[in-house]
Amino acid sequence: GGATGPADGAKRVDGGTIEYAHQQEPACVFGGWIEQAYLSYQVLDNLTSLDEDGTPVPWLAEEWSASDDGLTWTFTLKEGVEFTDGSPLTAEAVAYNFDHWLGGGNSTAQVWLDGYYESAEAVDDQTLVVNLSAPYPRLADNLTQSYFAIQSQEALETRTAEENCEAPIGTGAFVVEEWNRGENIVLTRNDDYTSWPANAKHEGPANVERINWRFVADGTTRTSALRADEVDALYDVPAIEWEGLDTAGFDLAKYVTPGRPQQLSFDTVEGPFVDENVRKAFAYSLDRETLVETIGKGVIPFEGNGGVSQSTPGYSQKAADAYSYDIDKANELLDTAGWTETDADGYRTKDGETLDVTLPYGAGSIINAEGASILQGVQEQAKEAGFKVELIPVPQSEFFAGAYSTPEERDISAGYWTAVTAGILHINWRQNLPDSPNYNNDAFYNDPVLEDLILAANSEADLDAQNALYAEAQEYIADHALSIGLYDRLSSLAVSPYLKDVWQENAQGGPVFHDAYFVE
Amino acid sequence: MTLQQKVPVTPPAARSRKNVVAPWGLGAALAALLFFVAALVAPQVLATHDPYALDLANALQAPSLAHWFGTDESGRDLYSRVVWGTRDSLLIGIGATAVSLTIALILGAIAALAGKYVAGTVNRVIEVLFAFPTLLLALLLVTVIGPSAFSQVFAVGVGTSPGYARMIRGQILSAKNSGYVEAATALGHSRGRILRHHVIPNAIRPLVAVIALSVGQSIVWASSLAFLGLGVAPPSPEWGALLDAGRLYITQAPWLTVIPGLVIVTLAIAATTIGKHIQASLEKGEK
Amino acid sequence: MTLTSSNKAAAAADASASAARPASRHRILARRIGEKLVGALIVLFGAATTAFLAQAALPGDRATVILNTRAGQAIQRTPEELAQINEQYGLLNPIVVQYFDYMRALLTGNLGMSYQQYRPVSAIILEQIGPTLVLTLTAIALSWLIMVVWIILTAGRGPRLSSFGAIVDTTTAGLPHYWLAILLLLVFSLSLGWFPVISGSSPAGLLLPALTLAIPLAGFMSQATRTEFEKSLEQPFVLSARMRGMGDLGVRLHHVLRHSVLPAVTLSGWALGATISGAVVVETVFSRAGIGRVLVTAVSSQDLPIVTGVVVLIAALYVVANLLVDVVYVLIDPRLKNS
Amino acid sequence: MTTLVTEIRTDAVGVAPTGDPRLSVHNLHVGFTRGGAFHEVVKDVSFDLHAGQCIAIVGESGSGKSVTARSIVGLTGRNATVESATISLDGEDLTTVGEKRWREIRGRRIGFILQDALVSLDPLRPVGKEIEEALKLHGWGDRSSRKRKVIELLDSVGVPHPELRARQRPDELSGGLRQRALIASALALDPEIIIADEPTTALDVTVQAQVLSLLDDTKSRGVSIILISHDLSVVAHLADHILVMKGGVVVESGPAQQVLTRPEHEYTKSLIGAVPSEHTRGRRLGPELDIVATAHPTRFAEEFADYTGPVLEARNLVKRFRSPDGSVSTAVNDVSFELQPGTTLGIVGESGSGKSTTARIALALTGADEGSVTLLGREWSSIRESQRRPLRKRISVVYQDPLSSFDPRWNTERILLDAVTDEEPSTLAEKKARVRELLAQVGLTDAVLPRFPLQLSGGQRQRVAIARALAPSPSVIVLDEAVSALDVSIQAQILDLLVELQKQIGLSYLFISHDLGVISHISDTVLVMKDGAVVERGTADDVFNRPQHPYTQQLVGSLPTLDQEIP
Ligand SMILES: Nc1ncnc2c1ncn2[C@@H]1O[C@H](COP(=O)(O)OP(=O)(O)OP(=O)(O)O)[C@@H](O)[C@H]1O
Ligand SMILES: Nc1ncnc2c1ncn2[C@@H]1O[C@H](COP(=O)(O)OP(=O)(O)OP(=O)(O)O)[C@@H](O)[C@H]1O
Ligand SMILES: [Mg+2]
Ligand SMILES: [Mg+2]
Repeated sequence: GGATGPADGAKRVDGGTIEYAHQQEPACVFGGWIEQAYLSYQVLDNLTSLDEDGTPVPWLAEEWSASDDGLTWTFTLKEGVEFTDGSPLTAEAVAYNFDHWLGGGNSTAQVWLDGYYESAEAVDDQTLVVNLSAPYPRLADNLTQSYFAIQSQEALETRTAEENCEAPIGTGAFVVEEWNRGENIVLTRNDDYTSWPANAKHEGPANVERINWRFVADGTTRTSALRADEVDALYDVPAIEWEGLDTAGFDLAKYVTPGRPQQLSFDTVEGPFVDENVRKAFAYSLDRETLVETIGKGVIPFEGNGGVSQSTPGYSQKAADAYSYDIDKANELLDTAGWTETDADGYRTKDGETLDVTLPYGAGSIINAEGASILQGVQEQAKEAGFKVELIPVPQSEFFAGAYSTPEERDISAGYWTAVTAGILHINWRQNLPDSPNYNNDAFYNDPVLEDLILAANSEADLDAQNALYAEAQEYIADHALSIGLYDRLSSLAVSPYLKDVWQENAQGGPVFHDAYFVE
Repeated sequence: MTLQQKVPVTPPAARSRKNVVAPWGLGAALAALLFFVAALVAPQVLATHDPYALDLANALQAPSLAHWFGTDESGRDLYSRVVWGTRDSLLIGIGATAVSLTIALILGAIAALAGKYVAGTVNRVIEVLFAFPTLLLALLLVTVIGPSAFSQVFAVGVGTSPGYARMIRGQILSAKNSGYVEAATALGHSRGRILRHHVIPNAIRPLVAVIALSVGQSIVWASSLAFLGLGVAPPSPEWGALLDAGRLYITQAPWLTVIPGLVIVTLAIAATTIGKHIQASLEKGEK
Repeated sequence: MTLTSSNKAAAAADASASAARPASRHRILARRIGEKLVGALIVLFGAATTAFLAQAALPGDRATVILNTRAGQAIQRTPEELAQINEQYGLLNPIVVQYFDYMRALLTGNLGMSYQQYRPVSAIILEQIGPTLVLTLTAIALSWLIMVVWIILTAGRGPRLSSFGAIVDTTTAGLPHYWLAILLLLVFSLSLGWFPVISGSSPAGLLLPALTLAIPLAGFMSQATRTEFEKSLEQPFVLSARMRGMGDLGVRLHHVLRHSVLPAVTLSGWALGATISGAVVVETVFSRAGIGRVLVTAVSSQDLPIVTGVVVLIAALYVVANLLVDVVYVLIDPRLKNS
Repeated sequence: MTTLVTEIRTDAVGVAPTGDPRLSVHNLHVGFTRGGAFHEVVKDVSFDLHAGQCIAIVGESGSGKSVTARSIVGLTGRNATVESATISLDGEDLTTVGEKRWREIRGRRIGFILQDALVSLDPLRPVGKEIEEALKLHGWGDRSSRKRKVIELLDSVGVPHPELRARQRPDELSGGLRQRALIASALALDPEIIIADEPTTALDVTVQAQVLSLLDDTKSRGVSIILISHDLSVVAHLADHILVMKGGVVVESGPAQQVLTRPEHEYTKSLIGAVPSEHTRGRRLGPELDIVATAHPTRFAEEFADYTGPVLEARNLVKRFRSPDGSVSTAVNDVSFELQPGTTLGIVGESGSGKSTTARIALALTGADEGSVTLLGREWSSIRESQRRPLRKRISVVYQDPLSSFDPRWNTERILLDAVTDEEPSTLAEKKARVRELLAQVGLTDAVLPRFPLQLSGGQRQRVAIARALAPSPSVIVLDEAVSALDVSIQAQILDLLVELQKQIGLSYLFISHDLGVISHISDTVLVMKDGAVVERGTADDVFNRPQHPYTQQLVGSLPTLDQEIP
């Protein structure tokens, strides 16, 4: 099936319902997971929005500035904005949201602000002051992520957790009409919408009346439904379907999420990877690029950088190019590291112990089917150098229950973390110390040098200087082979040619339906 | 001259014509089984390629002379993977059957032979477990012990056991109440001897057929778990895992899904057919 | 020779026999219903306990799971974070206390609150059970239709057709749901476009999922029915109907069918459970809402209240289905009323 | 209460039927293809049936009686081949008619009454429906007139309360009522021919008499009857003409009187001679047996050598059973008996009268609620099973259905070895020798040793069962319906064997049967049971010739006999 597209200058129709097929169904509309961010973007607005070029532009905040010491931020809010429960958007309400996030209302917002945030106060109805304990010049950039979306204070205070989970009250373009668990969420237009971001493609309430946000876990089913005209747009185009959809005339959009790419972090405190040479040998043993290109069908981009993805400001190409396939080097390094013997199956051994490394991964949640194929390729390639990689697909529940979270349990950890700045490095590489634990440090790598580098970058006000510092941190990670990149995480969309102006917001690549309209 | 003559009066035609398996059906089933056993014992002989070797240049090839079942997204030869996967799949099926029948035997025997209260309680336990759909029970167990080949074996084994426990209980009870047990009692044989010589052997005999049936069914259940992502770890070529992995490519490379499914179905049907045949011939010996 | 005297004697004996019946029949019935209800309660209680125990045995810290699932992350959690959750759901209480709390709540019909959705489990289940029941009941009805037609057409029609029929039975009975679902989807939705790809809860989308469940079930029931059917076909009362001038189809429909469906009726009670097993898979493949998908999600996110709720519900369905089966059984074979 | 006339009809003798036959069967050959091979089971059968005539076909099980009958209505079976036959009904050749025409003939022109009434009526439907079905199939009347007709029919075959009965299912009716309902459905459309295949097999003797007289009435209305039975005495008073079949062949055919009184064929003679009755007591039913029986000396045999009292003695046995609704029924009510050494005690009574329960108590397989049993003068019923076990070798049992009493996995040799006393003889070789000896005693050869129960014929199985019972050299054998499932001639052989064994080794039998003929043939003393109680006891001669209790009188009176001396 699938239409080749409408005639040029086709007539625009008002209203209508967008049938949208999304992959995963989160537990709540608002929360700390990207799947929730995609949904809350439709319903809630943020203070700032990220523009195409990576600069924050006004949204609920008309303007903002930081004090010279970088510790005090002042946001001026748009006037006349109302939450969909009728309560007005005030500085006080926004301040309440900040405290709400930090108090457990949003775990992701919390890790970003932790260590920097002091307090938020309303100076008057329209003016909000945020006090920081250390300078954080990219605060406005970070506030573009939907984890920092603003909800009605009244709703947060008076409604039940269930209500706020299922249908949070924001100022957004849509409101949650109903949620049929396991099937769909129906979002209806907020006819009184006034607070579109500065980078919106049109002004005024949404063009379409309704979004039927359906949950269709299977990629093939989503694609086929699009071809059969059962849906107008879908999220996460399987790589294998990309070309076909393109030829059939569908509009495809691909967004490489900034932040941490899909990468492998080595366990630096326990097991063979404590030895830097072994880490490097592993990196050299892989032909990551060919692997990703083949399985990703040229759609999934290869990513050599273990720190941040290529779409992240301050990305270091040098770090990305640090290792390429070189089996001789790999063998040499392993010999140096003392893994000189080889057993009957071709695996290296040292003192009778096999070079056995464990690679657990969140199957179906963190790593999708294509990612799993790539990991199998990694396993097979590393075998050539004599690594025995044990792949352990961990189901979501076990993974979330903290299985394989300790150095004893794993040697390599795979995963990503979306962000809008290289500030993600701070979350991933801050030291894990007894009095300030950092369980997000997957390499268990406690290095004050690296941490200081990142902290300096975080607080550096000059953009170029900051990027240089971030790049330095990435190169540090590459030099010590703490983590190597595999591929970039994508947010991709396929849209019917009869649906126009669907775009991907620039913070996380989620679909924006506010501007979308149908043509005949 | 009778009060009531008890000549067996069923017309000859009613001497039941059992559902016999057509001979060619049985032949095909045996041939399939032979192949699978060969693949279990000596996969290297049957396989044409290394089941794990990547061949990135030849990814997603349709079935051809070079690759009988085609290749997957990494260029691995599907036929060879199916052959090598036989071991995992079959062992899971056999293992699950062993677990299932062991549990079923213990529960069934207690429910049939123990004292009134113990038997009653165990019988209730069987009933409760039987109220769980097989997959649900298996799902619960896999979550508890984490997905692996072992947990598949265990979960499927436990999941399918209540049905067999019921069956075994019935079997033992009917042996226990049979004429030959009464005859042995009348001959003055001891309880233990009767149990050993008559009840247990006669109750266990039909299990031969059940084993075959159960191996086939267990593989299907295990692959269902694999399909839900709760199976053995890839890149193991276990059939359920193959099928699950192929699903992403179903429109472009349907063979990746259809062929492993076909293999599972073939084995299940072959096992069932053979099981039925054994059952039929056992019954023929008894009726 | 006179018939009268002995007739009278026989009549008297018959009359006394039938007069004795109704009273004792009611007593038997009351007793049997009582036994069934007690049995049903035990099954429910056992199922609830098993579900609780299974979940209690789940690995990992439950508070961590709850937090991580909410956030979509797999990390360790700080003690403060955990304390809050533990407090809220009473996760640190001794297991016995948790069990009694759970059972007490269950008795009042309260299945608890979902960890992930912040909603009462009963609401979630009520919302999802509808589509699943529609699916499974349609599937069972379809399987009966397929089975009856297939049996009437092929059973007892000479060795060749019969054994062909039997082979088809075995084959279809062995088809795994997921595979059949994928094939049906591939052929009828993706290639031919006759049915929607995403079934949702539309009536048009019901057929393929229902067929997926119905075909193996029909095969399974046919196996049992076929044996009975062919046995019944050769029973003297069938011959006797033929001797009265009844034709083949008449005999099959009026006499033989009724006798041969009893095993299939038994299977139908069990089939409700089996189709729910299948629904777990089918709902996923056809993107249908329903209890199966809720269950898979809940199991993978360790949402204990939902899992136990679903288990109790399925056990309840099983109990109800089996009570129904008992009723249908007696309707089909009234002899069982007295036995 | 009058008794059924039992003499052989004389009116048919020499009366040659005149006119064209209604039904004419010539050179009927029927065969079946089984497992690829062709077996001819009916060979060249011919007869003519005239209006108002009754032809009886008699013969042993498997002789082809039913197949012959079924061929007449074209329902021989799927894999049957009917060859070179002329079957014509009032001149219409039935061998060539199509299925549609057959359906018109069946039920309307030819009514068929099948063997067993319980299974010949659909057990799930009310009998009224079954009768109505016959009417409906042939387009008779409308709904309400059919309903009326059903009641009329039931009434005409002597069913009391026909309105009530029409609504009941077969399992709610007694055997006699069922059989009558079945007859009513066959008579529904007034067919000119009735084929009755063993119409009385499942009936108690009194009911059997009623059914036969019902058929007699029908015949006198001009209906032609083909009556099939394995029992000569049943057909004796109804048949005008008798065909005797053996192995698919009619070995003798002639007017009833002639066949019954002056049988020509050996087989007919043996068939008549094999029927046990009061008159045959103390005489062999078949040819002389060539067996030598010896009781094997065992420790126990010696221990009891001096004992001379009754071998088995029951005093005031009572057994109650609780039915599902909680009510209690008394299966055995105050039963006492003594079994003297070397004699046979027969227990006779209707189904459900408590015979088997009494036997099980005697065997101590069931405990009595009251009363006690002594075996060879020792306490038997009141002791623990473990104490009883050694004594069990003194008492054996043979059941009606030997097949179910054999472990299907064991061959004859193993079955018998298992029964041979453990302590002596001790070596396997000795035991095997003893097994052979036992086989010889029951007239079997070693050829049966490797065979499994299923591979034995009915008679062989019962002999093996007797051999097993003999194995421990018991003093008493309890035989519960031990010959009831057997054909007359095989029954005769087994009865002869039992008598011979008793003669040679002085066994005592507790012989249970519902068959008066058998009981009167073999018993020295007889108990008659009804509803759990003993209504009459005495010597066989007294009980059968001078019954005191009305029930016994009714039984003895209803007994159809050939009533003659065998030449
Ligand atoms: N449908 C059939 N297929 C194969 N053999 C058959 C079939 N029906 C009858 N026979 C065989 O034909 C022979 C005659 O059977 P028939 O039923 O006529 O015996 P019968 O004289 O009526 O015996 P009984 O007294 O036991 O009813 C038997 O050997 C029987 O096994
Ligand atoms: N185990 C039992 N439980 C309940 N009732 C029983 C049991 N055994 C026998 N009865 C009842 O006791 C009565 C006598 O049965 P029994 O078997 O002794 O009769 P029978 O004279 O041998 O009859 P038949 O000729 O049919 O074998 C019957 O009403 C029977 O239903
Ligand atoms: Mg017959
Ligand atoms: Mg009896």
